[in-house]
Amino acid sequence: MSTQTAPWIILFSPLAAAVLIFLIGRFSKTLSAGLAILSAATGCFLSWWLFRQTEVAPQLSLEWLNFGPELTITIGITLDHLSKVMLLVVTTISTLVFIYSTGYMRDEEGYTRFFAGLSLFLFSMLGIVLADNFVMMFIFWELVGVSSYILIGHYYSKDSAADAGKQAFIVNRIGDFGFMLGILLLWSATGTVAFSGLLSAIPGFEGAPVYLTVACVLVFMGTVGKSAQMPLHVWLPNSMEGPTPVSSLLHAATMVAAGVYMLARIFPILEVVPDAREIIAWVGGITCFCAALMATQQNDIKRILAYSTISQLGYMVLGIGVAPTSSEAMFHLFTHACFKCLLFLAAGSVMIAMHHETDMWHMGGLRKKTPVTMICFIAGMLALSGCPFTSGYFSKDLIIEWAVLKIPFLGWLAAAAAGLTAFYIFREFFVVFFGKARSEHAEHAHEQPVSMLVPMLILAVPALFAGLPMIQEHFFTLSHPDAHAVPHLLHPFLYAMFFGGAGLAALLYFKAEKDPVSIPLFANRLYIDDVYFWFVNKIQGGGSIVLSWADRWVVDLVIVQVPSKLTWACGFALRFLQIGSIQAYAFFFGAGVVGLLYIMLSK
Amino acid sequence: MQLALFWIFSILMLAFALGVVFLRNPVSSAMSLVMTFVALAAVFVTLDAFFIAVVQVLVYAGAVMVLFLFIIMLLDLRAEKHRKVRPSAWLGGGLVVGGFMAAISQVIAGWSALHQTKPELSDPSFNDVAGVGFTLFRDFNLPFQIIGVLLLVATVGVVLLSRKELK
Amino acid sequence: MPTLAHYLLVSGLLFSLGLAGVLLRRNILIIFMGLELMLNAANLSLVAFSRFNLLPNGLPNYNAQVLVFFIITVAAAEVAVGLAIIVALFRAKQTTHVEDLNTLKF
Amino acid sequence: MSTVSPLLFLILIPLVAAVLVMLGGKSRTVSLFASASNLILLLVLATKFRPSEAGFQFVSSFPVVPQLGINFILGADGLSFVMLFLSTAVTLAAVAVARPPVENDRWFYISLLMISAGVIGAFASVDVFLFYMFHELALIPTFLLIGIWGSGDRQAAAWKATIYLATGSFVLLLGLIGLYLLQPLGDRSFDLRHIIQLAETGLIPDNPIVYLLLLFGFGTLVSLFPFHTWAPQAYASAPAPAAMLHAGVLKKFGLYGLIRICAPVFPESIQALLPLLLVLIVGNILYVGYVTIAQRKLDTMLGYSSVMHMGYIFLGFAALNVVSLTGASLMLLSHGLTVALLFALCGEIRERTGTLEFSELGGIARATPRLGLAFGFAAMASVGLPGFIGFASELMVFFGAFVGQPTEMRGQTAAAAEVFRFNSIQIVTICAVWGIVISAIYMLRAYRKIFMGPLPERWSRLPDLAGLPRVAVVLLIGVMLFYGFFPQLLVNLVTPALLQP
Amino acid sequence: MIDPVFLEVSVVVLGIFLLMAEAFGLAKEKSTLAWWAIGGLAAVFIGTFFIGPNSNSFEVSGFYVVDGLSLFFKRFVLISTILVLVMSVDYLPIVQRLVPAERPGAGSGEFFILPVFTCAGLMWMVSATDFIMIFCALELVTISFYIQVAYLRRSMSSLEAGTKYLILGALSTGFLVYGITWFFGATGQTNLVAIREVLPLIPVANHPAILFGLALVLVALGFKIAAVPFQFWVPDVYQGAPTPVTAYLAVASKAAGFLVLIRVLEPFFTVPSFQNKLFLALVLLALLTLVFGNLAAIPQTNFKRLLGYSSIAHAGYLLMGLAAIGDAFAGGAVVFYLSGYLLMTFLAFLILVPVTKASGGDDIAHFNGLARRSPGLALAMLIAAASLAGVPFTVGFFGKFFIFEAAMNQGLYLLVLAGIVTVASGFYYYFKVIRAMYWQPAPEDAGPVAITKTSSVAIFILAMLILILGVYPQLLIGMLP
Repeated sequence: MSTQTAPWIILFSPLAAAVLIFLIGRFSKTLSAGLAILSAATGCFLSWWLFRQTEVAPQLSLEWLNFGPELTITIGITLDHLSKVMLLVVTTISTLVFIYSTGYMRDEEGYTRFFAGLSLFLFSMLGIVLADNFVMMFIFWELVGVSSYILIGHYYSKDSAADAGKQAFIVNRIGDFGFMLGILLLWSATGTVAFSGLLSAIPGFEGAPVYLTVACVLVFMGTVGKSAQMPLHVWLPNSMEGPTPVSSLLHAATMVAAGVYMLARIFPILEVVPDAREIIAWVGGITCFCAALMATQQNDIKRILAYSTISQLGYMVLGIGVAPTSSEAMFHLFTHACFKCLLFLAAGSVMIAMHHETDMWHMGGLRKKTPVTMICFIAGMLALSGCPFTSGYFSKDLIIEWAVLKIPFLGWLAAAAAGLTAFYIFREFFVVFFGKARSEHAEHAHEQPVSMLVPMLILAVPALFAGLPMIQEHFFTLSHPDAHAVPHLLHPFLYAMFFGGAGLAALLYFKAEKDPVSIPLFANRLYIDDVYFWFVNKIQGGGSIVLSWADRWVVDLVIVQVPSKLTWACGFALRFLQIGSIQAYAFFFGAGVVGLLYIMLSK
Repeated sequence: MQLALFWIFSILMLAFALGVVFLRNPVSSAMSLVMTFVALAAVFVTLDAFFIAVVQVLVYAGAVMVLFLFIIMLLDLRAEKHRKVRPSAWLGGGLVVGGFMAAISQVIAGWSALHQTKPELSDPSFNDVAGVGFTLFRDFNLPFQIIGVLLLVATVGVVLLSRKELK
Repeated sequence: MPTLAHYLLVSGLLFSLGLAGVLLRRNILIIFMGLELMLNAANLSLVAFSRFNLLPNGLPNYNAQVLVFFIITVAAAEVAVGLAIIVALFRAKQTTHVEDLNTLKF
Repeated sequence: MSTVSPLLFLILIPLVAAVLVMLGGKSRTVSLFASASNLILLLVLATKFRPSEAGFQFVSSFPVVPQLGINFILGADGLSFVMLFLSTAVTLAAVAVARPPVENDRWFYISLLMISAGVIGAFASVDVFLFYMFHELALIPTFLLIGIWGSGDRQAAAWKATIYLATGSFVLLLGLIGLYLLQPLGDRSFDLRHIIQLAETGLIPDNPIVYLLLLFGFGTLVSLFPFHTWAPQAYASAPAPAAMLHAGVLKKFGLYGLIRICAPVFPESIQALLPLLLVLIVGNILYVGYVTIAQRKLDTMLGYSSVMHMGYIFLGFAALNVVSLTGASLMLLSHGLTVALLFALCGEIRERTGTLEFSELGGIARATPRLGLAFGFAAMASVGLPGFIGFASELMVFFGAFVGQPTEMRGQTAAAAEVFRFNSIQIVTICAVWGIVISAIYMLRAYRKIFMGPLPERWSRLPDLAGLPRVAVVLLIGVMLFYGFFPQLLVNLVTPALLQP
Repeated sequence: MIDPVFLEVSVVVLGIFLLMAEAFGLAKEKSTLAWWAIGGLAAVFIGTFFIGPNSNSFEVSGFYVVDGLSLFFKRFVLISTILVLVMSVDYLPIVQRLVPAERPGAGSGEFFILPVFTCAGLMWMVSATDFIMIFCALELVTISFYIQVAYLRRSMSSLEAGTKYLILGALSTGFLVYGITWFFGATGQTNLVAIREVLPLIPVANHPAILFGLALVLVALGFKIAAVPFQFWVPDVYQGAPTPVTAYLAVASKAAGFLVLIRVLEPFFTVPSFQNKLFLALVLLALLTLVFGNLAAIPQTNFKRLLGYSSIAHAGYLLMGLAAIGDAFAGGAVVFYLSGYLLMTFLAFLILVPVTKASGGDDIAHFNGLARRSPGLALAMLIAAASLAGVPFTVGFFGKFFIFEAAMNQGLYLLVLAGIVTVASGFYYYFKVIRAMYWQPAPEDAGPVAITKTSSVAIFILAMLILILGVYPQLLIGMLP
């Protein structure tokens, strides 16, 4: 095993697994699950092994397209600290989720299809992580999109799931539109798409700030789509239609983080363009706050977590925008992956217990029925809400500190969002686990099998402790702002926010029978979905119908109908000259003679 | 003298031609046509084309006209009833004929060589029957044969076409 | 002395009259007579041309007169065939009016 | 030169098969056998092909009208090989997918074989005139196929397409005559090699009118906006094999011609008239794209989508550099395979349900999972998902088009970076990139409406994809995936042909 | 070696022999006459290949030329006549039904004999180089056609067609004669060879007279070749005449007319002052003919009438080639087009005859479902229609191509532009027949179409020739003079 071959094995073993499951998976459920887990575990093991290697051999790359110096696109590997850490996150969490899935999906239809999809996803995600150039990243970016589409639409017979998958794909495509243009712009300026080449070429481009800013913002559009930033965030809550492991793995822990990872990957370029970073910061900050607001009024346990994810991704993007290195955002990505994945797994566990009921107002009192799940949920909850000394506390506060320093408004906004975070997650906690059982299912809920609990318990550990300095320093080299520069009020404010949020939630929802608060603006997601719905149906749909009509009745009319009908009519009219009367013929004949004579005799 | 003769016969000819075109009774038209042919034969004479003049009278006035009259009688054609005169036809016909005449006059008027008088023949006593005959049988032998075939075909055709329908 | 122009003019008038007969009359027989007039007009011009443009030997160009001879023959044949058709037509339809011949059109 | 080119057999096999069918051979067996052996023959030839050598190989020449420089010249270079592969593969798939009609199946297969012979002949011709003639061989079979065995408003569609295409190809013929007459007197020929050689030495004046004739002639055949209205209707009405062959292969003729003939001969005119072409391309991609979104039936939607995708290829042609032209050429293949697959599946659906209205269908993936899977592959290939050849070619077109035409390539973009102003072709490229969103919208919507959602009772007992059609579908998907993973194989084949024809 | 004059003489002798045979009842079956005629004409056709090189021993040099062109057209005419006779055999039942007869079969023998005389006339016509000769041969042809068109005396449409052809034909004869007169007056010549020689020497004052004569001759020949506006007889006569006669008119008469036109116009193309006027006139005629023929054909529903309009349309293309005569290849293009036109038109008519007999009419609708009734016949018709429309791999395509090539080379862009519309229309109306045959269902209880062996052999040969020449036109081009 060498550092040269290991990444390739990591990358392609899930693909091999996916293909094998596709081909022979239908013979045995166990076999498919086993193949998937085996491939993920191999990746996990090799990732840890790679992480331990300090010396990295130069990486191979395969030629995918080659037009000489003009344009050469390779499939190659970047193996630096960033990708190693990301590999760890992805493979480890994947392995856990895969194991969890064997339990979660045990009674579901499309078992093999599900594992094939998961493996395909893993392959795609690893491709993004390992990509050494923009095009390769784009390729896997798209593949991640399609695997997400497949997995969200797992229950394709359900209208909502089918719609959600479609929406996810299309919204991602809109992001990819910008991404592709960004790649084109960067390439046309530098003649290369390789990250290494770009990094060496960009400093020479400082003279064209606008161009580069536009390019970077366009690339960032890819992040906006994939990491569900405002205004392209709408797909993520809907994607909760997929099976919960999918939500956990793709739509919380890894795939949505790909956008942030990509920004981290091109961070050296972003450093050259402060304007772009400012835009990124604003998008992240606003997303982080607004998504938190929306989360406060959701009733679906997974949707709350989904908005929470959006909000947390907002933090990461904000981190990219304000922090001096990419490590801070990556640190939050890392911790978030652990605790959000955990939270989703716990939610999944609750759902299984509740027979796929997701409205939390039908739950209640589950603390006794599913105690292990509750413990895990608490671990995740604390980390998410930034309870001091949990992982989330370290990573989130670091970003907020930098934000306050760089763009104070966004910093304070993010800090306020932290309070909202505490509020909505505690709200969910209390409603689900406390109070009386509010439905039949809730009364007969029961704890889940070991295959689901073990991964949760394993994840609970990093969720709580991954942020501790002695652990984090193994993974990240973080830069902390000068302690004096940070406003003194900030930390007390953050503590206040945490306790305030949690306390308020306890006050309102501990033993609440139904929601005592109703803010339609938040419940309806700031009406953004409605605006989109209106736009897609009325503007785009209407517009395209008008165009379709125009194609049939204007273009076709002008280009085809009118000339052909005109020709026909001319023919129809002309044949009336052929009137059948000899005298008329003789007259025309004579007229022809006179006409010809006129032509011949005129000067 | 020649001019006078020319004008007399020409005007006669044209007048009868007018009669052909405008008389309502087919028999009158046919009679006018005979007179036109005869007048034309006279004009031929003023051009020293005696043989042609004779042929004109024999063939046209003799044979063709008999045929015409015979058919008119056979079909028992009467004068046209007062069918409505179609102004459009008359206008159109008039325009075409007028245009044609204008074209001819333009050509004639613009062609100065036409205004010479008749040149004298080198041998006024030359027998034009011999001239035509020699030319016809020596130089124009092949067309003459063709005309023969043509007459044969016409004969066959007439026989075929006038076969009586047996009821 | 009449000039060539005179003859040609008369011939042109005769031709035009024939044409007018074709264009204006509705009886096929009369139309046929008009056609004969046109042929005769051509004959007149031909003979006039032959008489006015003498050959180098000082005699009329008899080629033209031979052509006149042919025209007369052809006209006779044409009249024979034509009248036969007209008779056949009359027998079938009891008419010699062109207006009644309009089943084939458009 | 005097030896007979093996390519001749590629043309003769379908023709002989057609004659055999006419004389009473078993139509389906004979057709299948002929198209399969054609594909095998082509693959054998491909092993003999030497991609490293520039120019045409397997050349044979036979004078047809030597006075006018028309010769029966067969030959193939990398690009033609790609197109020949497309033709034979799609033919085989089409014959395999075809359901023999109840009545007159003989003529059905004869028509298919004639179209096949026509396209193969066209792509194997080195003589431009012959190239044109072979293309027209498909005219009458298409007319018959749509008119007799089509569905919906088939007669109107067949009429329209036939007259439209006949008119377009007549304009094209005038363009080719123009091209011929532009050559110096006494040295005129329809031999493509001769024409390009003359163009390189500057002996053919770069005449914009002839270029326009060719553009609109070829353009009509490829459904260039606004001369596209024949296509959706015709493809919607055509029986699946006919639509496969026509949309998949025959339609590519026009673009192949543009790339082959116009690109080397009329670079200046293309440059000068670029704005016009670009406007039409935007029409093809955005306008037709949105029209596609509005469609409520799978067949018309596919028809429009195939019109829309032509816009990308035109874009690749308009940019006129090696990357974009290669992309365009590869897209000929990728779109051909994709659209053939889509129409095949569309036919399979129609065969089962008798309707293609979105509103009447739904959820049938549950009843026919294999069909659903295959359509999923096809839809993804169509929206340009990586892994399929379509993505690679789209990518090349975008990259190639974005730097614009070769003259302004490197230096000007650097300058553009300074002042940051997009040139026209870049703006159109941006529109084209937006096209991938549009195609995702309509393709996924179609998939959603037909295969996803609850399964109505009446569709619950549909038979799944099986037998020969299944093999054909797998074959097509396999080819698309293979070249999607290894596009460089095709690039190596095609680029020499574009650089030095 | 055979003296060329004997070609026509033997045809005439053949005709007279047949007349005698008919009169004396030598042939029991009337169709025997047709076989004799076909045999005789075939012998003459073979004889055309044994023409001695300098065999103008007869005193005919001024009127009669035997060059490659005329020889080619003599063969053309002979083949046409043979095909017409083949068709006539198939058509005989209709003739016998529609001709009044005192005893069975009487009056139908001449239906096979008249074409032989017409053939002789046409053969003279294509060799004629003197206006007098042209006039005589032309009249022989015309008068025999009067008789043939009006042959079916029980059929009103045949009589009506005959009358129309008679009146308008005589009118055009009148113009022809008057035109010749003026020619003669202005040049003193009737011989085209002589005219070509004296033309450059003629004083400018005579030019209007020559142009006047030229215009009238053009009118008369335009009548023969169906050029607009002298085409009015065409659809009516084509529809009304017996089908073989229509085919004969459409092909042989038109071809001979074109050849005469080429011969007559040729001297004038060498003199610039005439050339421009003539060019203008030809372009205008071609334009009108193209547009009228093609457009007016679009709404037609009767196939024979459609072929009439199509004949006008093809005259338009041919005139276009004539207008482009300056191009080195244009003459060849016209001749090639005519030859292709012979093949495809005869093919269409040969199929029309049995179909008319079987379905009782000659509308396009009578072709409905032919593909199911008689697939072979339908395929042949498909080939004919494709060729008439100009689909590649048929001879019609090459014909159009050569014409348009020449026209573009000569810069006749107006005509080329009109060509776009007309070619498209052509596709439309020819494909209507294909549609009827293949798309429409056959009428109930309609069996296969009965057809004589000879006709089917002729159909097969013509269809094959159309395809072969569509693939390898050099075969014919090599034979062109």
